[in-house]
Amino acid sequence: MKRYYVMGLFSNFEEAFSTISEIRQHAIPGVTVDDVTLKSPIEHPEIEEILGDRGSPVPKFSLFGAIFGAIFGFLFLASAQANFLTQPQGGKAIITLPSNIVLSYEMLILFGVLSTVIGFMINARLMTKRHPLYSEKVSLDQVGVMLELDEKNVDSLKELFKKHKVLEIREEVSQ
Amino acid sequence: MQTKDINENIAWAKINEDVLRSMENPRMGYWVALAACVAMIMCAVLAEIYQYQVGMGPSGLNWPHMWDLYIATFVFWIGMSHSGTLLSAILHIIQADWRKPIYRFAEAMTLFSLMTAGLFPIIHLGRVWNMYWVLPYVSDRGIWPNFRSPLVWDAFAITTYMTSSALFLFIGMIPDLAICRDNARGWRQKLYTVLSLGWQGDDRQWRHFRRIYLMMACFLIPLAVSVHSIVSADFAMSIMPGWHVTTFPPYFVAGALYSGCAAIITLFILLRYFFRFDEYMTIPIMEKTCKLTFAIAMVWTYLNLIEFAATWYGHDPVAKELLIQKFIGPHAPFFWTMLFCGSVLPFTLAFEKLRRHMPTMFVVSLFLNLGMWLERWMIVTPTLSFSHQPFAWDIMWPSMVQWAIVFGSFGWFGMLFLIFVKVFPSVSMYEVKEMVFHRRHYHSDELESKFHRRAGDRQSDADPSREGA
Amino acid sequence: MSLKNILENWSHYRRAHEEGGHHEYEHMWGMAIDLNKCTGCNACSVACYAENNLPTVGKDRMRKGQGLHWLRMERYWDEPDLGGDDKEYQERGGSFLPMMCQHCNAATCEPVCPVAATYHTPDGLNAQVYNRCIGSRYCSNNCPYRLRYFNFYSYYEESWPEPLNMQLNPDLSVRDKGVMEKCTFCIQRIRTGKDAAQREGREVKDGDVVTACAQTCPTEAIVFGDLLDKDAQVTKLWKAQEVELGRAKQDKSDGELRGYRVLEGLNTDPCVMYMDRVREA
Amino acid sequence: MFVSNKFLSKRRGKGVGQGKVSQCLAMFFSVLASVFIVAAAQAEVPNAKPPTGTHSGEDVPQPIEFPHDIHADINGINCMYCHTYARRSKVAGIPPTSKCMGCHSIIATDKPRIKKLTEYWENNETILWNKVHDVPDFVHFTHEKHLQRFVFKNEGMDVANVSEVCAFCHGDVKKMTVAKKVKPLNMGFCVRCHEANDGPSDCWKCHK
Repeated sequence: MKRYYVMGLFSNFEEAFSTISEIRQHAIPGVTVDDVTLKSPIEHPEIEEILGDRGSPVPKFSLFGAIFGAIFGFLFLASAQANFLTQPQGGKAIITLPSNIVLSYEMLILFGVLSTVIGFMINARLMTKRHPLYSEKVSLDQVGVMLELDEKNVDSLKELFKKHKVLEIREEVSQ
Repeated sequence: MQTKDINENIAWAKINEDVLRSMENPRMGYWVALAACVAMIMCAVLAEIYQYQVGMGPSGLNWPHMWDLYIATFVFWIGMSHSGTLLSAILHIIQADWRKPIYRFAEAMTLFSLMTAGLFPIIHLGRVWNMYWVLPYVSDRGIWPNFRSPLVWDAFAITTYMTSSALFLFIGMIPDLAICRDNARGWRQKLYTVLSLGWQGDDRQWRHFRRIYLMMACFLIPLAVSVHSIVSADFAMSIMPGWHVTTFPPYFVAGALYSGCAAIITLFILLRYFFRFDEYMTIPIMEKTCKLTFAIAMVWTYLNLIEFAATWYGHDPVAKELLIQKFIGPHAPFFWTMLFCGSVLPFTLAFEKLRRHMPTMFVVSLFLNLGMWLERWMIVTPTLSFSHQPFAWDIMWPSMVQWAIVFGSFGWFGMLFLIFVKVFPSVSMYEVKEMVFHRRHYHSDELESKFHRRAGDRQSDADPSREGA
Repeated sequence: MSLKNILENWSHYRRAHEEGGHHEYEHMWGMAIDLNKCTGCNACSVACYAENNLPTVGKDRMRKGQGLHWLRMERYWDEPDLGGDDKEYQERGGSFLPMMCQHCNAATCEPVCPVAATYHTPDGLNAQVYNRCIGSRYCSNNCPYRLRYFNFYSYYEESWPEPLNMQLNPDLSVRDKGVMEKCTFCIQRIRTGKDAAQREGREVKDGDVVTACAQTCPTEAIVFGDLLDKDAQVTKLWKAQEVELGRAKQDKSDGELRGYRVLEGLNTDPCVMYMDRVREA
Repeated sequence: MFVSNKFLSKRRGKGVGQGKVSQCLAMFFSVLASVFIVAAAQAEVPNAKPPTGTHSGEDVPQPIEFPHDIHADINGINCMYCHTYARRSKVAGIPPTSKCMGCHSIIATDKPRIKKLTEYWENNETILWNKVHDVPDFVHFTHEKHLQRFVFKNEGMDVANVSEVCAFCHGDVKKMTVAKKVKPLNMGFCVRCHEANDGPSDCWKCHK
């Protein structure tokens, strides 16, 4: 089935905001707010009030990475120390807790950070090709509202865009 | 009248334009500066090659001065790196939006001073070619580094900090790299296309971006504190008088933030002047940075005094003797200069007139950093000169080899920074946009007069002489 | 292997160093130095140079403080008991303190080495593995006695030009630049002594091992031996002076007792006992 | 460098002076680069690197190609007949020429190698054998202790079969003509064997 991608570029955030609000109120039957992608030059946390809480699993990655780092760090250090053939040192213990706590803490943070970054890359779909509808104006000062929808809804969507003073409409058909 | 803060109605296109302009092909002055930096590095490289071939002897080290400028400068650069994290991460968490125009170069400074600092423990090794023995790698010889040694902690901490702060800088720069990608061509376009990782400003991307940025900030603050505590452990974990000091971890962290903030002021003024970032790096932001620096300077002073007092009342004869030697011994001129630069000079930051005068601030910030460098030297060397065994009391002055390497480290930092400002946007474009957006939309005039103007602004409205530099 | 080590060692890792830490010592080599007998002749130092392949660095470097003298003769001219400004006391000579590595049981140099080049042997020695050292010099900084020396240059060509290299001790490596080194209580002699005893199928007995300094001392001020051996001369001396390992402070109330260890208060628990010089006040 | 015209801003006409400055700068950078390369090339230091080279199977030329296979394998002579010191000393020892002549004044005197040997003997010359199994100077290795542990105090090990023990480190010398170094003889090699046989793990047992 053919899918249509339509993107409208708005000059400011309020217009894009009210457009999405209308979509949410089912201004166009068959188009829900879940189909909407907002493209903006800056971060708009407010939009989640309309788009709905889509959540972010990135903190889970952080938690996992941190726990893994701490446990792995401690076990790695402890086994390295236990395997170290020349043990006796200044009357100190073989597996010394103070130093291992310090080093496990560093490992906790290192793995936490790495895991967070990996989680971000995966979840934000980075390192993929840009959408063909991407406009360079989004990185400047315009706000894009992109929808993925059926052919029958395209025209009514464009109407809606125009009602909210859209500056430019781009579309793309994919298989 | 209030000195101009960021213009809330500034056109966003102008923000892009101004920042991208700073990355244009450099002028001759830039190349001359770069050449000067490279020349400084060459001094260090030649000195290091000489030292590598002949041994540690030419650096003027002797028994019992096994460490000197190398470790002092190492601590200095590590300290320098802490301000980027402070400005960026802490101010991000407490939602102070004035960080936004100035955090990028501060973070770059963090990374580059870490890259400089990381060189010193390597340079100071007697057998550099075996330095990888410090790393915990599996070898069939069944031997590992000694995890009890604070030097190994250093290796772990610096690696972690360097990785994390590089990622923090990079992640925060992705939306800006996308802007660069959209505006550049040639090799720059290729570079930014790769680096921006296909950023397109989707709500999905922004949503995760917000979370990761917060998470990384949360990771970086304890990391920064732990890194400098670990560096202080190099000294505090020993039993030497003047090193074995319980207050060293907070003292080092305070000193680190202090020298870092002073360096931020220096670079702030330089960038503001050379890139004409007057509209972004505004006087009110400068003032806030100065106030912060002043506060930290006072914390540092307090910890300094408490250290002296603790030594004095602790009544350990060796530590006390060392303290007296610091006050009146051969290192006294440096010691008093350090106290003057570190504790007296920051009072200039408390005066509004001086605070707003860029040339003064430039000079003051350089002196603050001189004081902080001297502080590190005064931690490392007097202890080596005067410790438990009176037979081993000796004074040493660093040789040209050491000076050349320390000198070159500034060139190395300068070179990295110069390259950075021409390849990457040194002001965060998207966050300045956010800042003006939020100020325009969510701050009523009333609130603004409450939070973003200083007390007494209204009365002085008629007085144009209070316009800042 | 590693799991076994973790589980095995965990239970008794916390035992204090005075009990021998977490491992049983085979020997505990120690010294007793009688300062009454020491004349400050420096023969011990010379013997050490000859035995341990120590390079002579030349006047200039020595003055700079780059010399390597594992056993140094410290001279003090200002004993407070004698009155600092008294002209007379100089005529009676200064006091001498032969300082070699104190082989602390709780050595401060050991935990700070990043590559574990310095460690405690089962003989109670504080050993330095030269070819593992990377020259971070942290150990020297953390030694309160300042008894660790660093090879600031490569000395082997200048110090032992042909044919002097033939006098080098083959049982000990010649250290190159960038390596920390220190007194080892002539560990090569200990090794030879132990090997000989093993060959003959007996325990090491007192007098089997003598360090170069103890051997050379014309007044026999230096006594070397195994502190775990009840019959050793050194053990008897320690006992007579009521100095024992694992005690931070010796009882000084008895005026007859002259034994002390340098900087005892730091609780480094050194294995070298000095006996105070007795002089007429 | 940037697409929009604003960012393209070509600098108007380069002055003559500016050209000279950039030439000077180019000169400066290239001089620096060459200095760096020359200096870096100088940075090779003697004794800076730990010994590598395992000489795996490498031939070490000897004054006389001594056939270990004929002596040890075909004629079944015990290793310690010639390498006498192995049982009581650090070094295994190379036999003196007199020991060779003890047999070879009678046996196989017509062979070219033996003629060469006789020549050395008659001219009172030392045969300068080259060391094959050489460990670095900082290693303390005693043949005595290893032979005690694995031969004399090892139940079930017949002294006649000592070559099996020798082969741990020297390879199967019985099958070689001139001895080759076939085992790495690095620290890992030693440590693995010490671990397997409960050898000492104290650094100073082997280092000096």
